[in-house]
Amino acid sequence: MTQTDLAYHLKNIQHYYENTKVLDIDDLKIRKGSITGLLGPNGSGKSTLLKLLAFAQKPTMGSIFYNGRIEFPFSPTVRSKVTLLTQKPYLLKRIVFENIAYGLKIRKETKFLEDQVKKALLTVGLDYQNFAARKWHELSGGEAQRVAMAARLILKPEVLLLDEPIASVDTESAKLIRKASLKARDNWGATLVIASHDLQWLYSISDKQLSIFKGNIFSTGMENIITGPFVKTDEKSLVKKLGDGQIITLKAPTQEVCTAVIRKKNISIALERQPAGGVDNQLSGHIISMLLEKKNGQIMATISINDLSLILRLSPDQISHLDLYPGKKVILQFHSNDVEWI
Amino acid sequence: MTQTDLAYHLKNIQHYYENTKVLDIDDLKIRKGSITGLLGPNGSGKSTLLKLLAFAQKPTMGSIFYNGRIEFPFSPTVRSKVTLLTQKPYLLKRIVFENIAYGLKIRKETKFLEDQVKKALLTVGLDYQNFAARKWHELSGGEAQRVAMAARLILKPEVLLLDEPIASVDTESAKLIRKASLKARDNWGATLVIASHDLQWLYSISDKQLSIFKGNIFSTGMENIITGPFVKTDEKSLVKKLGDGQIITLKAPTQEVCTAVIRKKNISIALERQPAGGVDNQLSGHIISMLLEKKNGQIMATISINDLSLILRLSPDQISHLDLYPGKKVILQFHSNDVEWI
Amino acid sequence: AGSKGLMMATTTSTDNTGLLDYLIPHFEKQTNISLKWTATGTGKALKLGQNCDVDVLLVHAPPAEKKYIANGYGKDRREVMYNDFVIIGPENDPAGIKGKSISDALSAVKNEQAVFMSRGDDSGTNKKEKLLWKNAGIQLPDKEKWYVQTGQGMLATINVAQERNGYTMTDRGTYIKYQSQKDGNAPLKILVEGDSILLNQYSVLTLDPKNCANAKYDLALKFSDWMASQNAQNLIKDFRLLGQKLFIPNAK
Amino acid sequence: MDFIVAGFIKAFELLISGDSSTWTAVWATLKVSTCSMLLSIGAGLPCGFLLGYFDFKGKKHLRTILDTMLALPTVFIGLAVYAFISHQGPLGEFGLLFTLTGIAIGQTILAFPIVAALTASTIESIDHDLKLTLVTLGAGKRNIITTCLWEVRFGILAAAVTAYGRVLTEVGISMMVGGNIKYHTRTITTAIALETNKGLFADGIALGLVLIMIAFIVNLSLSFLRKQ
Amino acid sequence: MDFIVAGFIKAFELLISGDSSTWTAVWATLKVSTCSMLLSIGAGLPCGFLLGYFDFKGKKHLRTILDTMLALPTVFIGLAVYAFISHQGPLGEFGLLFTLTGIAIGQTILAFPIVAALTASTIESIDHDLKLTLVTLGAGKRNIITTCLWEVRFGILAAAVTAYGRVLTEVGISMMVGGNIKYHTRTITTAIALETNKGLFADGIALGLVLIMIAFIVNLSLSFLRKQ
Ligand SMILES: Nc1ncnc2c1ncn2[C@@H]1O[C@H](COP(=O)(O)OP(=O)(O)OP(=O)(O)O)[C@@H](O)[C@H]1O
Ligand SMILES: Nc1ncnc2c1ncn2[C@@H]1O[C@H](COP(=O)(O)OP(=O)(O)OP(=O)(O)O)[C@@H](O)[C@H]1O
Ligand SMILES: [Mg+2]
Ligand SMILES: [Mg+2]
Repeated sequence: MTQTDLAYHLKNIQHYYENTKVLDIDDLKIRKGSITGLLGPNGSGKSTLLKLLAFAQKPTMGSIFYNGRIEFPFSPTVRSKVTLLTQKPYLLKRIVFENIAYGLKIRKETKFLEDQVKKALLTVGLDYQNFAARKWHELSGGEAQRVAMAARLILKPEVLLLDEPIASVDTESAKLIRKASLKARDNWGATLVIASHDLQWLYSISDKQLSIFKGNIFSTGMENIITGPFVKTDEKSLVKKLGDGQIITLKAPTQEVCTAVIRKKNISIALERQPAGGVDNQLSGHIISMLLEKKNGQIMATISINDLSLILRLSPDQISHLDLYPGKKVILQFHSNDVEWI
Repeated sequence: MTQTDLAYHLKNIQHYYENTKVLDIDDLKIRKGSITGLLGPNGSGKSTLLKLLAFAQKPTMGSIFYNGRIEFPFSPTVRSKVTLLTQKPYLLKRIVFENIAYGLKIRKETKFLEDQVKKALLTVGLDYQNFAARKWHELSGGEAQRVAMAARLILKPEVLLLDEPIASVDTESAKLIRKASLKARDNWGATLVIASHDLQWLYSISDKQLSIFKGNIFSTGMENIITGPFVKTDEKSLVKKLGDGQIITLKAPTQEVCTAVIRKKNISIALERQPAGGVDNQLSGHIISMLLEKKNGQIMATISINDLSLILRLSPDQISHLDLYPGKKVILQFHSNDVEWI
Repeated sequence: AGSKGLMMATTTSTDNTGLLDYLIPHFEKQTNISLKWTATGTGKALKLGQNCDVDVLLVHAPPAEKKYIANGYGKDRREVMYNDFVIIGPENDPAGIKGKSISDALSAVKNEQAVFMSRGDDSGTNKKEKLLWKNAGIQLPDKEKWYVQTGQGMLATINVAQERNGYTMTDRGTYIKYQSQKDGNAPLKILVEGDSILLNQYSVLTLDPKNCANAKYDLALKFSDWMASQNAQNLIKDFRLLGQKLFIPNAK
Repeated sequence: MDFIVAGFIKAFELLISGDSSTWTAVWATLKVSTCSMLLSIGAGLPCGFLLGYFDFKGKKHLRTILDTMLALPTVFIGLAVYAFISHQGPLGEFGLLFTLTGIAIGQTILAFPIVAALTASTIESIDHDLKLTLVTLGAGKRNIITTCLWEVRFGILAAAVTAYGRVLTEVGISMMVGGNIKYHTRTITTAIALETNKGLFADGIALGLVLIMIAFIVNLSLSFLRKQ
Repeated sequence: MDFIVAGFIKAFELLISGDSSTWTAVWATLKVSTCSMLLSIGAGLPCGFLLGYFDFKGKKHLRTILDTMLALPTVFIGLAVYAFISHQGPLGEFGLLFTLTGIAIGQTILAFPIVAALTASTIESIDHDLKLTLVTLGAGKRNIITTCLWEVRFGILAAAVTAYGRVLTEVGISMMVGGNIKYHTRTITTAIALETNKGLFADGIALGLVLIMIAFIVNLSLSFLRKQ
C-alpha cells in the first residue's frame, strides 16, 4: 500500500471532550476506494471519529493526512470533497427538493438540478412526485433519514462518511442504501466509512471492518468483547461467572485493565464437550442467528451463552456437517491464552 | 377476550395529514399486559399509530377506547398512565438526572428519587456515577436514546409505547431494553406496543405482531409485500418481472390497487423445482439469514430472490432435512391464488 | 447653519402660538431669504447659538441674553416685542391672592402652603418666576411639598396645575390657548396681572461672527432689521390668537 | 464634543456627591421600571406562549396586531393613559395621574407587546418533538407552559432585556403621565430631557451615563444566569 | 376622554384632506426609518451572528455590553450624535445637523443593539446538528451565515420588527439631531410631541394613529412572509 493509495492517514490522534479522552488512535490508514465498516458499542467513539474524518472538528491532538497532506476544517481542498451523513440528520427548514439540492447549490453546480434531485431521490427509494415538494417536517422518521442520505449522494463526494445510515430505515431501503454506497465506490471511486449497529448489513457492504471500543481501534473487525466484573483466582488467571453457573477462565492481564477480547478465529464450535485437556474454556449455548456474509459465502453465527453473545464465522460445510440451525445447542471452545486485554 | 381484558380498542380510526390519509384502521384490539410488535416499511404509519395510542394526537376520525372508555388527549385518566418513547427522543436542556426525573417530578412522586433514577439508568446499561450529571448534549446517539428510554421506564406506566427503541442502540443495550420491557409487563402488568425495523429483536420480545402497510393493519404479523409495477397478461392475472428474468404470476385484483401480500404460511421451500402443475410460482433464490424465534423455537428465514426478499418460517426439522444454511440456493413455491391485494 | 437660508433657534412660545407660521412667510417673500427654525427651550436655543449650529435667535430671557453677549457669543440684541405674564389659579382661590400684588400673592401662597406649579426648567418663564420669589423676599421653596416643579412646557404645567388645583405663573399667550381649549370655561382663572415686572420681553439676537464665522451674520442682521421694521411690527400687532392680541410690538 | 467629557466627570460627581435630585430620580426610575417589568412579564409571557405554541385561526392576525403594537409611540400611550386617569377620565377618582403608579401602567402597556411578541417568536422556534415529549411524559398544561419557557430561557431573557431597555429609556409616558415632577415623578429620562432643553448638555450626558450604569449593573447580574 | 374620539376623527381628516405638513412628516418618517433599518440590519445581523454562533473568550462580556446598549436613552444618543455633527464637532463640516441623514445615523445606533442582541439570541438557539450538517455539506463561511440566518428567519423577522417599532416611535434623536423643523425634519413623532406640547391632544392622538397605521401596513406586508 503506497502513500498515494491512501485516502486517510491518522497519526497519534487523541480527542477529548472537556477532560475525558474519547478517542485514541495511534495509526490508522484508509485506502482510496475502500469501504470501511465501523463497529462498536454506544459511546465507543464512532461518531467522533467520523466527525474528525469529515474535518468537521479538529482532533485535540495529532494529525490527519488526507490524500497525503495534513488537512484542517474548512480547508478548501477537503471542504467540498468529504461529506458526512450525521447520526441525527438535520433537515433544513425547506422543502425536500431544496434540502437535496442545497449542496449542489452552494457548489454552484446547478445544471440539470431537477434531474439530479429526481435521481438522488430514486436511489433512496423515494418518488419525486410525492416527496420533492414536501416540507421538512412532513416526513416519517425513515423518510427523513433517506432524504438526508440523498442530499449526500447527490454530491458525488470523494469521501462519503455515513453515521448509522440505516438506523430507522426499512429493510428495502437499507438494501437501496447499500446499493447506492457500492455504486458510489464503483462509479466514481468514492471512499466510504460507515458506522452501523446492524452487523449483517455492515458486513454485506464493507471490505474491511474496524472495531472500536472505548476509543481504541481493532483493525480486524467485529470481535467478541467480554466485560467485567472478573474474579481473580490465582496469580495467572481471572474468571468471569455467568448467570447460569458457567465459568470463563482467562489469562490474567499484565496491566490494570478491565475488558477482554476473544477473536472470532480463536473460537471453535462443537456439539459435544471435549474431554479435559486442550482448550480450557468450553461453554454451552445455542445459536440465535446465522447470517450470510455476501463477500465470501461464509456464515456469521451469533451464539447466546446465558447473557453473553459470541460471534464466530462458520463455513457452509461446517454447518452441514454439524447440522447447525438457529436454536441448536452447541459448545464453544477457546483457550484462555488467546484472550487479549484492552 | 372480554371487554375488560382490553387495554385499547380502536374503532373506525382514520387519520389524515392535511389531505392525505395515512392511517385507516377499522377495528383493533390490544389486550392488557400484551406486547405487540409493530412492523412496516418507512412511512407506513407506525409512528402515527403510536402517537394516537399515546393520546398525543387526536385521530381525524374514529374513537379510541382505553380501558373500555373513549379517551382524549389530556384526559386525566390516561395522562399519567400512558407513555411513549418517541422516534426522535428529545432531551430537555438539563442534565441527565433531571431528564429522567422529570416525569416523576411532574407527578409529584419524588420519594427516593435518586435511587429510582439510579435504577432506571442501570436498566438501560448506563452507570449513575458517569452519566447522571452530564448535560443533555454530552451524550452519544445511543446513550441519548437510552436516557430517553430510562425516562419512560422510571414512570412504571400502564402502557409503554416504544417507537424504534433500539434504532441507534448497540446489541448489548438492545438486550437490556428487551429485558426491561418484559419486566415491565411481568412486574406491573404493563401493556406494550413496540415499533421496530429489527425483526429478530421484535420477534424475540413480542407476543403478537401487527404488520402495517400504507396505514392498513394486518394482524398476522410480518408478511411478504410485493410492490408494483405489475404487467397485465390476461383478464385473470398480473405478472411482476424481476431483474434476473424470473416472473411472478399473481391473480388479478378485483379493485384498483397496487400492492400484493403473500402470507408466510402460503409459501413453501424446496431444493428443486417441482414439475409443472400444482403451484404456479417457483422462484429460485438463496437464503441470506436465519433467525431464531425465541417464543416457539421456529426459525425465520429471509430468502433473497434477485432484488426481492421473502420471509418464511421454518422448523428445525425442515432445516436439517433440506440441509439449509445461509447462502444455500433454494426454490420458493406459492400459488397465485393465495395472493391478497391491498 | 445650512448652505442656503437662515437657521433660527427660538423658544417654544413663539412657535406654539403660531406667530412664526404667520410671520415668516412675509419675511421670506419680502427679503427672498428662506428661514427655518427649531423651537426649543431658551437654554437650549442659546446653546445651539453658542455652538454655531444656528444663525440667529429669537428668545425671551433678557438677563441671560445680556450675559450671552458679554460672554462673546451674541452680538446685537434687538428688542422686538413683548407680552406679559399672569398668575393663574383655581376659581375658589384657596390662598386668597386675587387682586394682590405679586409679592403679597406669593407670600400668601407660601403661608397657606397652597400648591404652586413651577416649570422648573430654567426657561425664560421659569427665570422670571424665580425672580418674583426673590423679589418677594422668599427663598426659592425648592423642596417644599406644595411647590411642584414640573420640568415641562407651559401648557403641560398649566394642565398639571389644573389637575392638582394649584396656582402657576404663565405667559398670557399660553393661557389664552389653554382657555380656548376649555371652550372658555377653564377651571383656572387669571388672579394676578398687570405689574410691570410681569412684562415678557422678546429679542432677536445675532451671533458674534468672532465666535461663529460660519453663521450668516449679514442675513441674521437683515432678519433682525426686518423684525424691527414698521411692516413687521404691524404684522405682530395684528396677530391674534382666538381673537385676542398676544404680542405687543416694541422695537425701538 | 467637550460636553461629553464634562458629562463623564459630572456623572461621577452626581453619584458621589449624593445629589438628592439625582438619587430620587434613580430611585423613581428603578421603582417604576421594576414594577412595569414585572407586570409586563406576568402578562406577556403567558400571552406570548399561547400565541407561539398553539395553532389557531386568526393567529397570524393577532401576531400582526401585536407587532403593530410594538410601534405604539410613547407619547400616544401617555396620552391614552392620561385620558383614563386624568380627573375627568373614567379612572380619575383613583388619583393615579402624576404618580409613579400611573407611569408604571403606561410602561406596562409599552413593554407588554415586546415581551409577548418576542416570547411568541421564541416559543415558535421550539422543536415539535419537545411538545410531543412533554405530552407523552404526562405533563399537564401548566407543566407544558413552564417547561417550554424554561427550555427557551435564553430567548425569554433576551425578550425581557429588550423590554427593559425600552422601559428604562422611555420619556413620553413618564412625561405625560408622571408630569416630571421634581422629587416625585421625575425619572432619569425626563430629567435628561429637561437638562437638555435647558441647554445643559453635559448634565444630560451625565444623567444618561447614570442610566446606562443602572442598565449595566442589571445586565451584569443577569449575565450570570446565562451559561457561557 | 373625548380627545381620543376626536383624535380618531382627526386622523382620517388629516390623511384624506392631504394635509401637507402631515404628509411631509409621514414621508420624512418613512425615509428616515427605512434608512436606519437598512443600516442597522446590515450591521446588526452579521454582528449578532458572530456573537451567537461562535464561542470565544469574552463573548459573555460582549453580550452584556450589547444588552446594556439596549438601554441607551434616545436623548443621550441624540446628544452624542449632536456632539459629533454639530458645527464644532469633528464631523461638523458635513452639515448633517438638522437633516434626515443625521437622524438616520442616530436611529441606526438605536436599532443596532436590538437587531444584534436578538439575532445573537436567536442564532444561539440553533441546533448544533445544523452547524454540523452545513459543514459536512461543504458550506463555506458565507453559506453558513446565510443559511443559519435563513433557518431562524422568523426570529430575525421578530428582531427586525422590534427594532422597527423602536425606530418608528423614537423622539429624542429626531428632536435633538433633526430639530423638528417643519417641512424638513419634522417626523410624525416630533410632530406628536409638538402638538401635545401645544395642548392639542386630539392632534397628538391623530398623528399617533397615523404612525400606527404605517406600522400596521408594514407588518401586514411582513406577515405574508410568515407562514401560518
Ligand atoms: N407532519 C406530517 N405532514 C404530512 N405528512 C406526514 C407528516 N408526518 C408523517 N407524514 C406522512 O405520514 C405517513 C406515515 O408516517 P409515520 O411517521 O407514521 O410513518 P412510520 O411508519 O413511523 O415510518 P418510519 O418507519 O419511517 O418511522 C408517511 O407517509 C409520512 O410521509
Ligand atoms: N459533547 C460531548 N461532551 C462530552 N462527552 C461527549 C460529547 N459527545 C460525546 N461524548 C462522549 O464521547 C464518547 C464517544 O461518543 P460518540 O458519539 O463518538 O460515540 P458513538 O460511538 O458514536 O456512540 P453511538 O453508537 O451511541 O452513536 C461517549 O462516551 C460520549 O458519552
Ligand atoms: Mg454515534
Ligand atoms: Mg416512525
